[in-house]
Amino acid sequence: MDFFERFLIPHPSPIIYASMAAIVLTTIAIIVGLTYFKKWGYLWREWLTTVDHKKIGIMYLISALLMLFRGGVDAIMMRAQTSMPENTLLDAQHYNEIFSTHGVVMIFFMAMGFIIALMNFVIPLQIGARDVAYPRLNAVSFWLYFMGAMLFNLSFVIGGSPSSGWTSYFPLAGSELSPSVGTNYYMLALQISGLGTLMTGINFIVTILKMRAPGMTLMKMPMFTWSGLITNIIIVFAFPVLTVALAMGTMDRLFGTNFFTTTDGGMDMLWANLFWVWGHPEVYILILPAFGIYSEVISTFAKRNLYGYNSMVASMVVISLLSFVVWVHHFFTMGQGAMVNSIFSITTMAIAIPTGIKIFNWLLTLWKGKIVFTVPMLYSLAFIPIFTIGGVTGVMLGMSAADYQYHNTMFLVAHFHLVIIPGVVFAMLAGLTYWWPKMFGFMLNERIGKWAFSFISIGTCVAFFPMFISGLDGQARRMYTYSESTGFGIWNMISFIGAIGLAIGFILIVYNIYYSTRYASRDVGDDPWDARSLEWATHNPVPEYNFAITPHVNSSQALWDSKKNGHTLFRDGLKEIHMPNNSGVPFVMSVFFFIFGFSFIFSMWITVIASLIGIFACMLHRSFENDHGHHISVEEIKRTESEVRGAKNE
Amino acid sequence: MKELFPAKHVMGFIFSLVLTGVALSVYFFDMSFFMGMTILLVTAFAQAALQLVLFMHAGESEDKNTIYTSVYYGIIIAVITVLGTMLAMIWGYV
Amino acid sequence: MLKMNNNNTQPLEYSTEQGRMNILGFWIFIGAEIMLFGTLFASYFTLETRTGSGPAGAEIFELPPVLAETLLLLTSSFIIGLGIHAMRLGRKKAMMTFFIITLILGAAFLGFEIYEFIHYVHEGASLQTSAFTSILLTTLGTHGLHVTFGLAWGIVILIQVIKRGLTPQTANKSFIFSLYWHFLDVVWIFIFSFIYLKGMM
Amino acid sequence: MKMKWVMLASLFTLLAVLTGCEPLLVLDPEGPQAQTQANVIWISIAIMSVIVIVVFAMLAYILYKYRASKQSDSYEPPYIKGNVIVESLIVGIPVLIVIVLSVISVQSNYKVEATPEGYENDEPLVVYASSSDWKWHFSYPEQDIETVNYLYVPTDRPLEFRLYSYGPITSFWIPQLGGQKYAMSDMITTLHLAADNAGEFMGRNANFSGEGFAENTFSVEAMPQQEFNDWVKEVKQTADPLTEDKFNELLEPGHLGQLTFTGTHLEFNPPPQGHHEGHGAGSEGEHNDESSSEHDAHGEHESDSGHADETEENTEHQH
Repeated sequence: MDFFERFLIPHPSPIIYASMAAIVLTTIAIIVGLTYFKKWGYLWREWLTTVDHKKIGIMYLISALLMLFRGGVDAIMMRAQTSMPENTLLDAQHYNEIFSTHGVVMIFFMAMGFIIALMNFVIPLQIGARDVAYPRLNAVSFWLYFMGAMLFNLSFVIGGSPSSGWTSYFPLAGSELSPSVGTNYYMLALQISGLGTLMTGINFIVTILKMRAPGMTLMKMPMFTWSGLITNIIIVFAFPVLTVALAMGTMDRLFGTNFFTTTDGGMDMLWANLFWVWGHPEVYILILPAFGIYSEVISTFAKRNLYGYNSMVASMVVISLLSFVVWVHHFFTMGQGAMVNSIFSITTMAIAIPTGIKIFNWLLTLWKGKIVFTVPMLYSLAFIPIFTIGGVTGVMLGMSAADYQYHNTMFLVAHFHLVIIPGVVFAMLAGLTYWWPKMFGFMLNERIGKWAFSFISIGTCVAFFPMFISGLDGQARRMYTYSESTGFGIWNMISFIGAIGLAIGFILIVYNIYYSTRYASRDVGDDPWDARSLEWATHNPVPEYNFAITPHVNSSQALWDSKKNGHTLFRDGLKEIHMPNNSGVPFVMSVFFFIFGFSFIFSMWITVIASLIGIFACMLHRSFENDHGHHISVEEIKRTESEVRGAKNE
Repeated sequence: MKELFPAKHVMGFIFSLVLTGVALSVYFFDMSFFMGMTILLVTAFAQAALQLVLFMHAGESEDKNTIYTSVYYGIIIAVITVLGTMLAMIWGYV
Repeated sequence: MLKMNNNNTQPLEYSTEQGRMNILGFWIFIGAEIMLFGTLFASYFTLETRTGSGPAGAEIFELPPVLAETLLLLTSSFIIGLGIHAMRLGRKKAMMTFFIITLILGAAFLGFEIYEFIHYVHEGASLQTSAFTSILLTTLGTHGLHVTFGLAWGIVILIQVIKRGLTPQTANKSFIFSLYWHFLDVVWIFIFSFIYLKGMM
Repeated sequence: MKMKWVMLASLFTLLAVLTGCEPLLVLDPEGPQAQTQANVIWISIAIMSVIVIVVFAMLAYILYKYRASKQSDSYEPPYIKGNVIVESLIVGIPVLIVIVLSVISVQSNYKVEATPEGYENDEPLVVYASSSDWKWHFSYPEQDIETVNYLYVPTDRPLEFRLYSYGPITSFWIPQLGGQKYAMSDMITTLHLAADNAGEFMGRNANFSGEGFAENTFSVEAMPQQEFNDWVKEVKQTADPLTEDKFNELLEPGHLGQLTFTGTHLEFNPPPQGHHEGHGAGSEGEHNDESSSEHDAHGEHESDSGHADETEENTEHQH
């Protein structure tokens, strides 16, 4: 029985039993549903084996939305627990698990999933490519990310969740002080999905550098593609650090090494150091694509070209370098002395300069424009003031002497939420609404969208502004409870109300998706927003090969030029198109990775070795496989093109 | 047979052996830490450059700018990481 | 340096668009690997003197096996360079011979490294002894795992060259494998200089 | 449009509260270090408010002026690539602001890391503050007494806290006296504080350290030197001596009330030596008077056994 005991949850509660039941029931429902509607073949052929960047993008999107709700439920529970002093909704252990998983899920599986979803769907279209450079690798990336996410969420029902914060500082996260398997889940799940992210990084750098349409020089790329390029460069150079740190952490926990222990020379702060060497660039990995989305959206709905294109690009390049030289500001209070703190304080504040340039460039893009307040535009416009507040408080945190007072307090929590929510979540919602017609061929309802926007933007302010105050009043973060005499109660109650507002906003978005899927018109044309870049030059829905004829580009807003200035995008005749074949290997390989991760977490070495053999067998299969893809004939392209047009004429 | 051993490669190999020999001097001769580290840094980076340009053909393709950028970027960030870590973990306290 | 502005003079491994992308992608992967080993070095330098109750580097390092490993890897890197040269001349047999020699040298390197590890454990410097030994063996082990993976990869590629001859695909794979092998040599040079020689200085 | 007003309103509420009648702990300093930090915070709030107001005003004006509903259908927004003067302004002004802030930041860094201003000539009172799950032990080597979870300090002396931890990283924080610093198990960190006025202050561990983190607080009372001396005298007469067994018992995870002992644990369970082990050369002269290697071994042994107890207790604790 010993063998099975390890799979039990250490602190079960009714909530956990209920979720276990819910998960089992959902799984059964999905399986029964798929069988009943005979969709297994469809699922396998069209989704599980696909290498099409658009479908992979949509799968990322669905996973990210699911994770948004998982992390969101965590958030609501946290805010509910702290809404009143001495509240007993959750005990300390549960609260600790919830804020740990909230951070991990939101950063790694929601935000990363979301940005990669949009990059996957949009970038190849924006540069006029047929697919990414390595379509098969792209599928592997997605499935690794997905399996990592599933593995992490499994901790909720099998073996117990991590409870030492999303940063997992040692020695607290070490095997002595965190004996449950929770932190093993953290280490392995992030390792697996991190591997996927690294591959995405390489894939998109090559895609952007090598597969652009003729005429699209680097300085004629749309801004979202530029932000994608810079983001992926940061990914490629930052994620290996996480890989090493996680490997060392895993070895400390499972193999008794002494990297971060408190005995035999181990150094706990080295974990913090390595974590943030990756962690600070990660912040920019999340926010740069958002900057790209805002550039597209603001320019589209202000009906103006993007102001200061060159300085926009330059500022991102500077950010990509600076993001690697500021990490020590996450532990100014470690005692490393005034000199080190001064150096990193200055580099930290220096990042505000390129970021400020971008804010002013957006304002100048709006200037003399013809501003239409659509839902994506509303998110972009609300982003500017809220992000400015989040940003300037970041500069305040960068002043290390004062940081001694802000560190580890709710002030910090307020700061990074006011950066990440407008900087990532608003951008993703803007991008989702903006590109939705391209993805699914219909628009999301504007009225419901505006309601959702109001709840989300006001909710964000109401939820996080009070934290500045309670932080300055001495409320440390991650406290599951506090006494009445502290006076934190009122601020936390306001936060809770704001969090409810956010929750209503997100529910409205789901309702909007449901409503629009049922009732929205399918006749939206190829370019419903009157936009500027290439993705709107192809049909709705986008055919498998993206563009029947490869477009020729003359500026960063090629479609706009073709609409207004008589530029011809499509000059060549139809030619046969070469496309990659689908493959089930990426999915199978990721299943092996999942088994590998799971068995590693529970130290079941036989299955670890077996799954490793499986992984290598998949790689071997790929190496020996002679797969040159397939060709789509001119007749077939003609048929597809006329069908798409025909559908529109109905 | 001779065409299989291009002079440039052979010279490069000999040069890398020489560099290894020079690096070994820090073991055989008594010298200051600073001096030793200088020798090691110079020989190690020279060896790396040799491999990169001569054996790895970094500069031969149409993408050589990207390749060099990627390698330099990696080296710069790696050096920053090493020095920054030392600064924060060790040097800052002294 | 070879000039190759048009496809006719381009070596086989660059002859397809996918091939060119694969090579570029692998270079970017090497950028990531630089960062991976950079992180290991950063950790090594931080933990180098934190020996706890275990031995310090100077007490356990031995020059002869380390020197042998260095020479083996340097030579193998030279030989695989010759292999690629032969491949570009279209001399499949010579290329395969060079690749086989490379792999043999690589296996010998691994042999020495395994000996070295056994020696360390014997001296009371196992993975669990102290922060220093943990990071030492992890850094060396990461490189060693790369070499092991390289051996398996090299064999797979050799089989493909035997079965399919020198096609754009096999040439491309062989060239990428040579990049990987050279890179491992570069990493070893840094390990040799900044772990062993610095430690024994 | 609605949004902006909500945000402006929230900002003003924030400012109103910050300047309001009930001061927030961090902005209600009772010592020179907290004063320095509060000054930096106020200066940065002021400068940042200017930036925020400029951005808000520009945004509000542009949105109002250039909204589509106000423009004629035939209006075609112009193509504007960029302008060197405008772009140098939007680079130049932030650069200037960052330079100003950097100067302030560097100056204040050195201030908070040194003996507090105005106390340079006084001999500091050294207090070893060590954390264990989930409490604080304060050892006064000069007075040879030790307290748990409360701290009495004199007002007219600089305070030098030497921080370390038996277990996870913690952060020692008394908001009204000055910002925090980490306490770690393998090194000592030093925090310089001083209390200008008598009074009772909140102190806590600010760094998440596991299950009992929320209640990991202590109270601080600053009093004139004379009162402090009286208290020490009283402790010496009434409190029990701290034995090694007793201390090991105290180290076990859990919460304790306020305790007082004579003697300190420093004698039988010395703190980690210097800064990071092996790199403490510079600090060795500063902190130790004993030979470090012998003590290292001893200390390690002690904390080892302490640790074993802790883990045992930990598993028991979690049933």
